[in-house]
Amino acid sequence: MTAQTQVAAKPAIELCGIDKRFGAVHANKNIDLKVAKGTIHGIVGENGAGKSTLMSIIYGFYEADSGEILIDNKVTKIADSKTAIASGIGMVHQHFMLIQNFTALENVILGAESGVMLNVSLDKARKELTRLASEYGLDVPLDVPVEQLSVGMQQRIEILKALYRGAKVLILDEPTGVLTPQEAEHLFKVLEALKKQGSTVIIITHKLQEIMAITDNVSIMRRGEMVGHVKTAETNREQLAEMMVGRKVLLNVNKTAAKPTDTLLKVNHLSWQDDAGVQRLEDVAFSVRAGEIVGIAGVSGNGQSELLELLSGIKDIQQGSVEVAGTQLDQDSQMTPEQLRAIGVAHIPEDRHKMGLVNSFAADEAFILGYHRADQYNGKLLMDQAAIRKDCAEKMQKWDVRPQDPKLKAANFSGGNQQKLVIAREMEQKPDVLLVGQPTRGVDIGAIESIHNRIIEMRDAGKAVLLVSVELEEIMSLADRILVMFDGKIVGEVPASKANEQILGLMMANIVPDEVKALQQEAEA
Amino acid sequence: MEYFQTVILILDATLRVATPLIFAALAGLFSERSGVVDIGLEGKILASAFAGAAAAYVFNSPWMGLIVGVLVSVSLAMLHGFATVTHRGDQVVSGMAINILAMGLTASLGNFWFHQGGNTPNLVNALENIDARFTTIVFPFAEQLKDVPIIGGIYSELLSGHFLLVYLALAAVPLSWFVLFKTRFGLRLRAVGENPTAVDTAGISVVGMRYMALAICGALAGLAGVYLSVAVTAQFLPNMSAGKGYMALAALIFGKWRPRGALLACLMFGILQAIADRSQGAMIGSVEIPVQLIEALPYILTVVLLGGFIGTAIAPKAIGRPYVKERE
Amino acid sequence: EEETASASDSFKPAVIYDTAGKFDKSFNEAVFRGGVEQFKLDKGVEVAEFEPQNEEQREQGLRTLAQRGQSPIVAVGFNMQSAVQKVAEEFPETQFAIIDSVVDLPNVQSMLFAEHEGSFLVGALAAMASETNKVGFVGGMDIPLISKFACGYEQGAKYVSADAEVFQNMTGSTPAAFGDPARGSELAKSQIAKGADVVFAAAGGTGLGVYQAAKDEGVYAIGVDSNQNYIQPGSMLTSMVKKVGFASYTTWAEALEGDWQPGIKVFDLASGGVDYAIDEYNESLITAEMSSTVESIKADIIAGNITVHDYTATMSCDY
Amino acid sequence: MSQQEIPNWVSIVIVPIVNIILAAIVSGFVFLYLDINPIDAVSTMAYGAFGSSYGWGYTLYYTTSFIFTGLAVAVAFHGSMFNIGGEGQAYIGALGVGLVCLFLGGKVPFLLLLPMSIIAGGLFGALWAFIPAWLAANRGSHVVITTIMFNFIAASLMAFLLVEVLKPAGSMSVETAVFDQAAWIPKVFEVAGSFGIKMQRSPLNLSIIWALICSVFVYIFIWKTKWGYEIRAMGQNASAAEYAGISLNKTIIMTMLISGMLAGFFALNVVQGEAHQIKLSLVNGMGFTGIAVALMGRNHPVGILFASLLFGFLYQGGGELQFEYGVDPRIIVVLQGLVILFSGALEHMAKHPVERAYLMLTGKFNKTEQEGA
Ligand SMILES: Nc1ncnc2c1ncn2[C@@H]1O[C@H](COP(=O)(O)OP(=O)(O)OP(=O)(O)O)[C@@H](O)[C@H]1O
Ligand SMILES: Nc1ncnc2c1ncn2[C@@H]1O[C@H](COP(=O)(O)OP(=O)(O)OP(=O)(O)O)[C@@H](O)[C@H]1O
Ligand SMILES: [Mg+2]
Ligand SMILES: [Mg+2]
Repeated sequence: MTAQTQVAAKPAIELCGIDKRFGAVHANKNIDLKVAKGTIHGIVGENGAGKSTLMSIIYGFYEADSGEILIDNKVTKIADSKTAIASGIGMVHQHFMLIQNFTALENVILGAESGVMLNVSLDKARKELTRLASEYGLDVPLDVPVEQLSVGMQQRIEILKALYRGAKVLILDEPTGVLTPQEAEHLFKVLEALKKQGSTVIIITHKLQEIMAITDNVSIMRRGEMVGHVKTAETNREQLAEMMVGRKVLLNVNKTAAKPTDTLLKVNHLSWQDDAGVQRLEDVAFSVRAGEIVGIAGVSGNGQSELLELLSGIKDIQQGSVEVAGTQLDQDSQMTPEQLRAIGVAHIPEDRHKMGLVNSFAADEAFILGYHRADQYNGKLLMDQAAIRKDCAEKMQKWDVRPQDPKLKAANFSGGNQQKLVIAREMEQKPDVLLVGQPTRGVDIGAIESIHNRIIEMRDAGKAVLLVSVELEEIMSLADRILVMFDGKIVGEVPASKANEQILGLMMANIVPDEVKALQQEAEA
Repeated sequence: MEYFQTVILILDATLRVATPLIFAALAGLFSERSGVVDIGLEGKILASAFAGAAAAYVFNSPWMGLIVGVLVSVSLAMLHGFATVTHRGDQVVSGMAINILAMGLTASLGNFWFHQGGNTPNLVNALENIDARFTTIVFPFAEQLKDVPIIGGIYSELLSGHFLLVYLALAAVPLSWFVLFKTRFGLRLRAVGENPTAVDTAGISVVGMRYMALAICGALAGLAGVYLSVAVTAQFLPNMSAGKGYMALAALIFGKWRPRGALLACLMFGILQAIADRSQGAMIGSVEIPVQLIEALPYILTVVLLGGFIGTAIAPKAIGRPYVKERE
Repeated sequence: EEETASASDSFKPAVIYDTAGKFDKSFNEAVFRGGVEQFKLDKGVEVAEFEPQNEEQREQGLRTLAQRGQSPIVAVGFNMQSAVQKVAEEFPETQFAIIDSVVDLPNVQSMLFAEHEGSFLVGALAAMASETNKVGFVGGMDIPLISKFACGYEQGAKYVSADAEVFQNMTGSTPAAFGDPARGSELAKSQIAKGADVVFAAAGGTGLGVYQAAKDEGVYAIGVDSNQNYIQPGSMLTSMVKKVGFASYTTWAEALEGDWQPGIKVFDLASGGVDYAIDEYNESLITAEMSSTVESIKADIIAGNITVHDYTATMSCDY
Repeated sequence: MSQQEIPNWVSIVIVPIVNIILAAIVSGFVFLYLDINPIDAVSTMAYGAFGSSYGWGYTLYYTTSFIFTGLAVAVAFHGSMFNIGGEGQAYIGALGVGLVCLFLGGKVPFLLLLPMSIIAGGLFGALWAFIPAWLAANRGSHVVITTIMFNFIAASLMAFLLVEVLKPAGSMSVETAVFDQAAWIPKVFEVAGSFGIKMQRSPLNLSIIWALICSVFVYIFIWKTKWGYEIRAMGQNASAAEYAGISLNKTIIMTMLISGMLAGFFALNVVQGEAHQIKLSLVNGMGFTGIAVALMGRNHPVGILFASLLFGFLYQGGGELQFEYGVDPRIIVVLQGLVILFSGALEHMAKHPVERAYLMLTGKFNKTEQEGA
């Protein structure tokens, strides 16, 4: 590491030779890092590069196999989170560390109680939180179980947790992945305020424009190694992307104009309530034609998941109807996911771990999930394992899934390769309608490029594609038309050519800008 | 009046029958709220019943029985912790192992020590000058008020005249509620059963919390066992727990992992048992109800209620899963 | 290495207990104390013992004993019936004896007891001792054998006091009912609450709970099978002894003498096979009047002046 | 320490053996405390269980029972359901087998009766699993609790049927009449005898062949058919299974039915093969032991075969201890408990040291791993 000289100010945290293995995975290789006091320090790197691991080591969640951590120039042994907290480090994890059925107040005091009796701690925290809220604009409802709050609110609670414990160094692991652009902006204001007060912030993000916007310095990780440190002012997105992946990356998707034909998917007045009686979808209506990609934007949790699950037959239709590939579905004539697959509806689920794969299955078993009853994979009584393996091996080669071993456990593939496996499975069945949820979530830039190209290919082959994504950039670059969902309703539609982050961001917060209203009136007329 | 008397007697019996269930259900509550399934309640009850009776006999003191019984039960709980918390073993398997171990050890050691086929000697034995059984507590004026209508029945019959442990079980319910929901310890314990990773990142030791929860669980289950042998029967008999640990688990789930709910479920089982004990030869029309049906009633009712009325109880989220930080 | 099953020159008696084990303080223990120990004391012969732990082991134990050349083998309890039936057929040279059940084979002696007669006596004592004219019976497992106790007890009580009330409860319908003292205690308490002041338990280990409850509530209890008066001195009115130990002893002794006979042998009041127990623990509880009445009843039964209805004869207690 | 570096046989063969050795060592201390020389005890047990055709017969007879109950638990495990109800399902299965043998024994040729009793045993066992399964599928009830309750209910029901309905009039013990001899499953010693091979009498009967067939069936069903695929998918990841169009309700019920069926087959061995009558509490904890068997056998039929043999050895060898030493036979229950504790609950305890030892012996051990462990 030669670029260490760039850090001029006194370091708040310094890492020397941090090394960490998880079994065979060498997650962090001899990492050095200096984070200057009072700065915002970005860390970027492709998926699985070891960023979260490194931060978790600073926070004492994992213990490094070797290496040293210096806090304020003093070697500090951080054996557990308790020591880290005592050393003034706070962390907002990629997956929130909240007790879902506790209130914000309870979550904040957990581990930082001021005595044996709870009410004493709660009263004290209530006062302190009220102060912090006004100081940083971090208002949250204090007495509602956090499971009832939006992710944005939950994140504020996480930040409050750290501040309540007196954090001087705040680590944020992919904080904006789940936020609306407006919420993200608010977050950045909070971070700026913290910086002004002399706190240090370390932020991990995949969104290079955010790095450019708020950080002072950036460190780049690749495959467990620290490959560079740069001053933000002296770099650009292309250079960062190249350092992350190790080769040049096209950040923009090339595609021709859509040539839509027949309507293959039509959704009429679809409404749906969950078991708890919450209205998850309300009067949703739209259609997708062959040869076009319709994107659905929105903060996650606004009904997109339910919509996909209804369209793919996982959930039962309660109200309204769906016409898909010439078949009418409603309350009285439902289809199972299996039947829908048979009529040409494929579904790439939002969460590959939760739905797309069975982690303990071998790759070839995972590769037939949902198609396991198909004739091509079955003999008279038993499954045709040779055929399954052969097909999987072929498709792995075609889609460049690495390692190309159909018998490797699904869990042992990296995220990007798991996603490729799922996408290969669904696209290779030649569907007419393709439902796609978060196709590149947690997937690194290299893989994103190829996945995007495949989706465009599907469109150009005359398929109807419905794309749900929380990544505005992804939606804008792939979709031909964009619908925005908020609270189970479609807020409005914008042609991709007219869309920008500003407009979509407002609509994601349920505000329809005048220009969109005008567009809609135009379309109706 | 006759009718009232019958009701009082049934309720009186209900308290006696429900006491070990209440202790055991609360024991399970602490363990499961911390995320550790405890199917080994049965074994802990059995082991502490044995150890309690043996110690009470040897030291000729019910209190020594109580102490030793509880200690043995706590040790088994620690063994459960060692297997499931430290070594991340399967919690159900560990519980089963403890149940089977307790069954075998109590009988073998009992036979080896006392040569009575696994029984301990009787704790009340004028010949050997042994009187190591708990005595019942009679409230002041219970005798005098006995014949006063209503009040006499309730005060002298229903409330007075139970073993100390019966009152302790009833007191343990609000106490457990207080500990779980009003103290720092309780907050952390509930948190660890919901999301141990979050607790870990909050600087609290997951392992430590779970061990503490298990210790409390062991102590409470120990009281259930001691109640059976040192108070009720004044002797240990092999297998005397007779499924109470499992019933307590059912009560816990019924009660949706809450102290009051568990109490009510235990009382319900108790009342069913008390009625069953008293309704042999009961008739429906001219057909005698088979005793076996009456016996099976608590179990049938459990199934019916579980399936029909209480819906899905929401378990602590992290229950049953060992806390693993680093995947291997 | 296969051992022959013939009764060899060396005399090798054996016993196989019921699953309750030899220290159940009642039935099996009576065989142990009155049979095995006594036999060794008197004849200096060791009796091989086996305690099966489960259903398979009944038969397995029996077969192993037979295979090792043990004979005669006493099987304790009606639960052994089918095992004896099978194994006795396999080893026609070996002598078997079964308590409480009949196995009709040329090498099996079936030892039955007139439990109804003994129960009649303790029923009479119970009714005499009762001040409330209400007495209770707590049975173990709900089977005809236990009903035989209950029915004899009821007859005895009503014989002394025609309007006596007899409460009856069975603990359960599985063998576990013989080992559930907590339940026994509850049942006794419910009977005592209804006014019973003497409770007879024919319930194996469950009885211990009954005796404890009786003691706690200050009423009398009656023991069963063995003399159980010592268990709660002062509150045990008497015990209905069923001399299974004596019966086992007789079988071995007969075989030793060489005059062992197969077939049914009934141990009744007349032969001293069943009786009520008087010893230092309860002599103060039985008044002279009670004693003379019960003795005359006993004489009447033996003489045939009183016939006690046997439940198992009609499978009902209609007398 | 990853799978790549440690060969499979270490965790499949060596670790379980180490676990059993640990259990044996602790058992040794228990024996010593009880004044029994552990070496003598082990040799007595080994001789008793394997020293003669008699010992083998009993050992394999118990093994047969454990194969059925172990497979039952394992199938449910693959669907991530914990069926503790093997006890009750086996008991009710005995009713099915028993009814067929009682009413058709002697009236129908054995070769026709056998399939009927197999079907009846399986069907009755499956039926007893059905209500807990249905409740789990449709009402979300906890299978562990409902199956435990169903064990109790089965005990009461069987007691009622035996006492009130099936017991021959006048008979004292609570059991049915003995089946017609034509309904008995032939004993192995008889069959061997007819081929001129002399074997001592033991309860081992031809149902062991059915147990082996069932093992093969379970292997093929779970790993080679689409139904097994669906069960495993559901067991590993229920929402992925739903996504794949697998009906969870149907799969839960199917899994439990098969599990109950296997438990029901238990009766072929114990009732039709040996007791020849239905008796009270004839299952006697073997359903519970099936859980241990399945766990030790890692829910794989081959593992279950070995685990069943181990428990068969414990049962039979333990019985012999009593004959030789007059030991309280319940010591065997202690041994069982220790085996379950060490090879089930504490399975990970030995795993790391064994793997480290392996690495050290093969020279792959290096400093980083030592620190990383
Ligand atoms: N607890 C763990 N046990 C085993 N392996 C782990 C664990 N956590 C992470 N890994 C592995 O370590 C490597 C680095 O993971 P890490 O989560 O640090 O990556 P990341 O850079 O944060 O990626 P992402 O962008 O997806 O958040 C990956 O290969 C991952 O599979
Ligand atoms: N949890 C795990 N357990 C075992 N092996 C793992 C685990 N996570 C990752 N691996 C292995 O380590 C390798 C490296 O993982 P990593 O996530 O860094 O992949 P990658 O090379 O960055 O791939 P991609 O570019 O597709 O993300 C993977 O290919 C996989 O075989
Ligand atoms: Mg990667
Ligand atoms: Mg990360």
